Amino acid sequence: MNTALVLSALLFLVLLLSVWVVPVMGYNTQQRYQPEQPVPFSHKHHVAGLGLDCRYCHTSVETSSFAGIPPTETCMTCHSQIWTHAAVLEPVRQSFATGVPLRWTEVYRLPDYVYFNHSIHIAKGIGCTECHGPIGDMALTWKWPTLYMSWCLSCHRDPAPHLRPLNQVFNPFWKRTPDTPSGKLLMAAYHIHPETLSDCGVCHR
Amino acid sequence: MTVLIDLPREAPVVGPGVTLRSLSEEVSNRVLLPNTPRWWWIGFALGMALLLTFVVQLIWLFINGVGIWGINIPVAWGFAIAEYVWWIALASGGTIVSALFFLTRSPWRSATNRIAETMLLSAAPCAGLLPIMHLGRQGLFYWLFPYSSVMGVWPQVRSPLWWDFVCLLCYILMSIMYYYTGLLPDLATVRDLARTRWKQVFYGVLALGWHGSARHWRNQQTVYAVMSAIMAPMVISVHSVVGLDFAGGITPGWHSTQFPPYFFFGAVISGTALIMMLTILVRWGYGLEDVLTGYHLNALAKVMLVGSVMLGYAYVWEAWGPIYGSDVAERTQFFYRIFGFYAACYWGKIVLNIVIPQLLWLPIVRRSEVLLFSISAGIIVGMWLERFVIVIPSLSHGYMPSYWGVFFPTFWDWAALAGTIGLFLSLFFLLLKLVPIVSMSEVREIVAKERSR
Amino acid sequence: MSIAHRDYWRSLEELAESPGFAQLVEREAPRFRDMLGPLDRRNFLRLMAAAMALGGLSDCGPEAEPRQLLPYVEQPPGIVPGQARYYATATTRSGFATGVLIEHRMARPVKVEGNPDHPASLGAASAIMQASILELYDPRRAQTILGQGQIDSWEHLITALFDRREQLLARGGAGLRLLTGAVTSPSLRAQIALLQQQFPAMRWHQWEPLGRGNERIASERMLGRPLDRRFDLDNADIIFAIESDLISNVPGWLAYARQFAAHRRPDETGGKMSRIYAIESTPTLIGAKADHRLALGPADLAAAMRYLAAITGAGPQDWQQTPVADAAWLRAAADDLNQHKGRVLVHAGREQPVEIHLLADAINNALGAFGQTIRLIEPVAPSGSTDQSLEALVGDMTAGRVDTLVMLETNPVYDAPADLDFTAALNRVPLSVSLALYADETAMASTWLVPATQEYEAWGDARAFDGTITIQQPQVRRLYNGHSPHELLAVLHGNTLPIDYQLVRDFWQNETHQRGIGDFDRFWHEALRIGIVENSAAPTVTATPNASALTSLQAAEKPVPGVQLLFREDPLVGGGRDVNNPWLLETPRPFTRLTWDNAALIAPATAKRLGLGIGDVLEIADHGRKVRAPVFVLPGQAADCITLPLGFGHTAGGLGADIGFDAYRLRTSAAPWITRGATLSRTGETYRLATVQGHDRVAGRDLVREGTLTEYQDNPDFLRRPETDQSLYPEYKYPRYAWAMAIDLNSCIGCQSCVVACQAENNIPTVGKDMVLQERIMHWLRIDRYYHGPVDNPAVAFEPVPCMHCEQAPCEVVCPVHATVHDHDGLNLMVYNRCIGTRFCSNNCPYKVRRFNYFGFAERDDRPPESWNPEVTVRNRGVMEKCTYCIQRIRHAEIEADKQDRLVPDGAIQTACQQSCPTQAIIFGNRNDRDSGVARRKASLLDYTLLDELNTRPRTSYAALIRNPNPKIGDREA
Amino acid sequence: MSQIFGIVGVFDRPEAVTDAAKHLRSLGFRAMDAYTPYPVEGLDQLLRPQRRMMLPLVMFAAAVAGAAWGYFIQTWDEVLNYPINVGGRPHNSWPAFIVGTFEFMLLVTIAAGLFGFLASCRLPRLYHPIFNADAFGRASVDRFVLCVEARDPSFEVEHLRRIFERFGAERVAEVPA
Repeated sequence: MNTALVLSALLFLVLLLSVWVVPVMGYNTQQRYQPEQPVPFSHKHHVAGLGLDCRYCHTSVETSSFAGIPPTETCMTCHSQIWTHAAVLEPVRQSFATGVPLRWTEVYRLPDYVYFNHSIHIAKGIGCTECHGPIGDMALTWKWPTLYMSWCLSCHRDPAPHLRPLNQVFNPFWKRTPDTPSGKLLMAAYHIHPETLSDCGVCHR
Repeated sequence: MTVLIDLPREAPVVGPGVTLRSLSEEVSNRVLLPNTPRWWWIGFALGMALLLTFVVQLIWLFINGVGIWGINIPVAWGFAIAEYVWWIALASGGTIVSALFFLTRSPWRSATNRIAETMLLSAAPCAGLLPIMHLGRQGLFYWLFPYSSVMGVWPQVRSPLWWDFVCLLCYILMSIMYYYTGLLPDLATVRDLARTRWKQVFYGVLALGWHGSARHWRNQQTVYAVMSAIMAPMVISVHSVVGLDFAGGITPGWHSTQFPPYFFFGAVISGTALIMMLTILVRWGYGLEDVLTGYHLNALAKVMLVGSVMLGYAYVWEAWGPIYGSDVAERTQFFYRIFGFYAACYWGKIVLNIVIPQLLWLPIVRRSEVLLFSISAGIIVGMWLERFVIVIPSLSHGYMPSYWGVFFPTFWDWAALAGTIGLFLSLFFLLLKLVPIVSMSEVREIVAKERSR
Repeated sequence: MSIAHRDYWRSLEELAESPGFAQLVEREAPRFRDMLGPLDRRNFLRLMAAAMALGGLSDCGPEAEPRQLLPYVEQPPGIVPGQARYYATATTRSGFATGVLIEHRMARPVKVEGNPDHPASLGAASAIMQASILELYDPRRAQTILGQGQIDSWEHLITALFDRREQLLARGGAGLRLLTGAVTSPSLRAQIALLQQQFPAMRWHQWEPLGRGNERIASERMLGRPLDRRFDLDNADIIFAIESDLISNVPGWLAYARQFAAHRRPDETGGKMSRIYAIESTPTLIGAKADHRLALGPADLAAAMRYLAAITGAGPQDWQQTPVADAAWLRAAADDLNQHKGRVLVHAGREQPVEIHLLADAINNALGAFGQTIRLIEPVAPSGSTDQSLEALVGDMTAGRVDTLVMLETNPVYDAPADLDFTAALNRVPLSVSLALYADETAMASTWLVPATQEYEAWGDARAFDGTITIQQPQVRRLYNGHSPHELLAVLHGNTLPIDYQLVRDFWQNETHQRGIGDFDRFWHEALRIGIVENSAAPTVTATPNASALTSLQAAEKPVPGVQLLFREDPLVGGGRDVNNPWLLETPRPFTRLTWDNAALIAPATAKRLGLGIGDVLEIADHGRKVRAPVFVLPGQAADCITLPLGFGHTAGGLGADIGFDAYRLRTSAAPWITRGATLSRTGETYRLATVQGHDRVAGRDLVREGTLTEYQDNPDFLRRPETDQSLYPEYKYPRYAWAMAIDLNSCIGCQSCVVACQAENNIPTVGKDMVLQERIMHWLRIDRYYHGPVDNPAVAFEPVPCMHCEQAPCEVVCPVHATVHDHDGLNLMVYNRCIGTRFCSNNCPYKVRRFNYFGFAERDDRPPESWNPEVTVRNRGVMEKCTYCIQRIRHAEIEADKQDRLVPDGAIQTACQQSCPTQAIIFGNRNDRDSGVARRKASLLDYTLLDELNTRPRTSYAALIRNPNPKIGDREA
Repeated sequence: MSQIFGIVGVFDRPEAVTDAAKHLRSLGFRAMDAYTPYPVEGLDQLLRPQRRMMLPLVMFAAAVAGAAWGYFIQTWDEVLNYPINVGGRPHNSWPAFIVGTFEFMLLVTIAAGLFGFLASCRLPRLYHPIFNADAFGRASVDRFVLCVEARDPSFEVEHLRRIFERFGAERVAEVPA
């Protein structure tokens, strides 16, 4: 075979790989990132097991940009009664006794120039699991999406498939059923203007 | 350096004593023989010294950012851009000589085109680096490439800057390919004349096994012709687009439809001027008086003269527009340009680019290497001033009187200028040592013709 | 920040000692630390990236090192993370309170807004008020108690004071002196009264370097007793301003400015406009707005006033005989005044001599202004008798009759009259305690320095210009363990553990008890919530003006040849009180556009005569006291008058030390506002003054459209240009919102409040003098000042210039990476994180509203991280930035509205500049909404856009400047 | 005798080579090639009359492809993928796309030219038996070499040697394979 042609073909291949393959490699996407936490808190146990509602701990998710990390006292409302001597909960009791906050490690980290607002997503029928993945089944919280801008855009350009009835937003096990209203309908009902959602200023200020 | 070259009416393109062998050996030996002339070492050392300042300047720039330069608001573009335009003009000069005059089948071009292209390849990197250096966040320049990033955002292709980026990129790549296509047979010659092992290997690899068979020649000729036919419009487009960088803006002093040709004229004159200087240098340094004859210098001088006249035409329009037009901002801008803080630069460019080159009407001037060399040098300075006048005064006197301001170059501005010059010299002298500086295969044809006459 | 990189370039030895160096290390250390941190592969790559200055690369790609989240242990009720909360309090200047609301983010104060319920603010906030938030965080504030210059403790101070107290009690307080500024705080006054009881022989002195003494004396002579005035500009058809600070400095000027502007908008008043006459020696804001203005030296000014008094029948008729300059002008003005009896106001600035104030009052009286445009109230800050003056104190100190001096937040060593030589006197006082915010001159010279609490750190109370009381509540735990004046006084009372909360609350408990308000808790919480004590405004009193007051005037003094020095307050540093505030130092002065310095202001003619140019350093000597000052040639300045702005040239304190020259050194107690016979000598040196305006005139461009009221009434669209906005491009539709801004040139008084408000809201860094000189100032909003007409008395136009948010924006088209683009509301977005810094957008912006981070200005800025506004990105090096119409506020409002499925109502979004503007010159809103404020403004025939010939379709438009000249006076500029 | 690649005749004038080649073709020789220091007019047509030049066509095709690619990239960017309102300009601002299109076209054309040229010359190929001809060293300087390869059916050393000498070859040599 002709050397010149082979060389040019190789050149092309390298370019394609560097653009389309390298960025989606796990090292770059950091998906399944699962840091150590002071307390091995399990959403699986609390949500799937006990059936707690997200808002029981993440109180400001409907009202504020920030969903809210529960204060120690929230943990203690139950754990002053049950598992009062469990070793894993020692840090919680410590914190409550000493008044020193727990130090959780952030799993979903957005850059400082990205302004994400939980409340509006909730209000427009975006379920928690749309971004947090199978959070209800996570023994230890791990990062589900790539959090790439292209990932955000995929939904901001075409929200319809990701919408659900408002009463299902906090249901981590929700599945679309034949009788759920179509995305188009919901979009109309929520007065969502998809064309405006990919404006840069929606997230970057 | 001979003071006055005797130039008979129908001067030969090559000197009488030149044979195929003498030509090949004379040229190849510059590359092959171990002994390097002192003037080369001096030139190369100078280049490296300046290159060092460039490196220092780059490091300081990366540590502190573009704030180290004198630029500000309103004058957000300074030396970096002016010099970018300057370098790209010099570079395009190379292509003009080698491609444009190949199409016109001008015999004198054969001997000088390698110098022209070598000059082009040494100047292009300077032109390429400056716009990147001048970015606020240099590391992100790759966002200009049209590739699908994880951000899902692409370049904004309406921007003249993007056009410019694409042009520059294509231009450099294309120039390298064009250069190489022409160089291949000569590399083969050097390979065959090489005596030491590593040189045989080195040039053997570069020559890709060229063996001058009839078919090789035919393909090479065809491709080279077509390439030239492409490079000619390319070089015109490159400099027109550089012109659009400014004409595309609405800033008074920039927003002018004549910029594309204006800038091209600039490229012609400044490029030729630099080739002239280098030709004289090589001619003298390598003693190639009978290959690079007075005939060549004479031809280059005429091109320079034409360029100067065309440029003068552009200057007239540059002045006529604002004066005749009704735009207050344009007019204040122009009068600021010729009488204001930077007036000296304006008049400097007029004298160096238009007035002095008129001397070239006189044959006697065209035959004196000294005069040609100094006029060319003057033109190159003059062109630098022209770029400066286009970029800086225009910005400093914009639409908003409340935001008129001036730009003072800092030490680091000058360091950038010296540095790019250093880069150019180092590259040029390096290539001078590595590649045959005259296109042997083409000159052979001429020698053959001369002989058959 | 500024200091730091000013020192940066000095010689290394000097560098090592300089405080700047410490800050430098402080600032740079973190960078190096994370470089030296554990170099795992990723960090190493990022480090290399940094080393190669591939700035921004580290922003994208793999995550940076993990961040920690710290929840509360017990969440305080009502605090919702991510939402803002507002708390009311007040800031005071020379005693007078202005109500503010402080915005808190995650329990951190980040922004000051005016309190709409407070009479002195009405929602507006001056530049100084806006900047006070930075004072709160200023790391250069005094932080430790110094005893004899050694670091010492609060306990030691208390013991020291107690020992002294024993002796004092023994001698009934003889030798104990208290020095304060003007005090309006009821609780503090009560404490002082209590102290007076304990120590009968104690004496309380008050010293305000920029006090309104002349005004007070005048009203004593005119009205029998010292009374404060409140002005009712709604009734004033004619305002005659004698170098008046009515809309720039008088207590309550924000409120007056609003009233003032309300009568200068012909569109909204139905074609009526007040008319302003101004005569002044040095330009004032009201002078700039005046329809007729004369620049007169003090002597001419006095003559003019006598002439005016005579014509208006306020003074002896023979005064008409003495010839005056501009007689015709004055006569016309006088006729105008006479025709509007009862609806005029003559107002003289505090710097005017008693004589002028008397004349002004006489004219007011003759024209029936009292009771109409002037209301009288009992003084809000009564200043004691003459033996409570500073002179008396200094006298006693030098005589050795003072052994204990307590100074509360006053700085006499710096600002006392030069002839008193306070410093020498202070050295003779064995025990002097200075409660000070900064380690200023006085604090360093006294035996004890006690760091004071900033106003947002402690409990207190204060009264506004109309007597309204505000109870100040702390906004944050004390940052630098300061102490409030209440606490220090309480120590003298014998209280060893004073707590400001207790002191203030107890005072009000028993106050309400006496006032017979039953439910104290309700009262207390309500007062704190709304920020004022309800109906605590002082009642108006009546006093019959003494018509014969003028007879006491001696003959007019002859004008003396030679230059005279006028001492005036610098408009932004409050006589030195605020000189440590980088925002205020970097804010351009309205007329000179000068930053980071003060300069001797000289009229062009005088400058020519003396052969002086801008930047020439002048040595001014008076009674053997010398000052070297750079010259600034100021159009509109009266001939032979040199204005010396007070408040600069500190030798100690914070950032302000060593900036500018100290004009107090020439100021005497005898003549606090003017000196004659000073000698000037050129030093031959020159000094670089950092001004920010390139050119003073519009240079033929159509930037300021101006006309007269009559023209407007005759032909309402006389300023309109034939519509030119055709375009090749298909129109973009903005169906939902079309955010737009309207700026009224008639209302803008050039006070610079909006500039600082914008800086505070949008995390705009200060750059320092050297960068201003390099024309790299970062303000997103600037107020251009244009002159036209004769240079010795030009007409002035103030033009605020934010981003125009052009619909066909030139900047966007030239950006190669989509870093600045439009959104569907028509906002011109600037996406910092996409910007690679080509700067073409700035080159292509005809309005030059874009700013570039040539260095990492924000990271050099040495304010603590928590003081930034978390809703706005802090820009890093190498990115472009510009006005965003406060997009963070827009998005917040839009999100809240979307949650309720409704459109954002008009007025729900106020940009920072709009909110702070005292005159409502700036209005922002949805252009699509027909009856929104902005749509109505834009409907006006006066509405125009800048450089519309470029067809950029700006969203920001301007209302043309309309003046209301007196037809009998030839128009100053044709 | 051992394997040989062919036999070369070394001439000092281009005309000689041309004549020799013409004669050899008339004798029916096909497997031959000429190596010259500079292109000799018509030599290639003489040696391979039937061969046609594809390169210009290739480059033209490349130009069309390049232009299409260039314009598509820009349309994809501004119109299809992420249409943004940039300064009120229409999404498909085709006049602004022309420059990019033009440059892409030229780049692809030239690249196609270079690679096509190398391909059609069977380059890079660092070894070729003709290099073994000791006289070949001057073929790239000042001599004109004609080589008849051994694979030609009617290849016969002595016969060819005589023909070369008749046409004035200054040297005739065998080229080892």
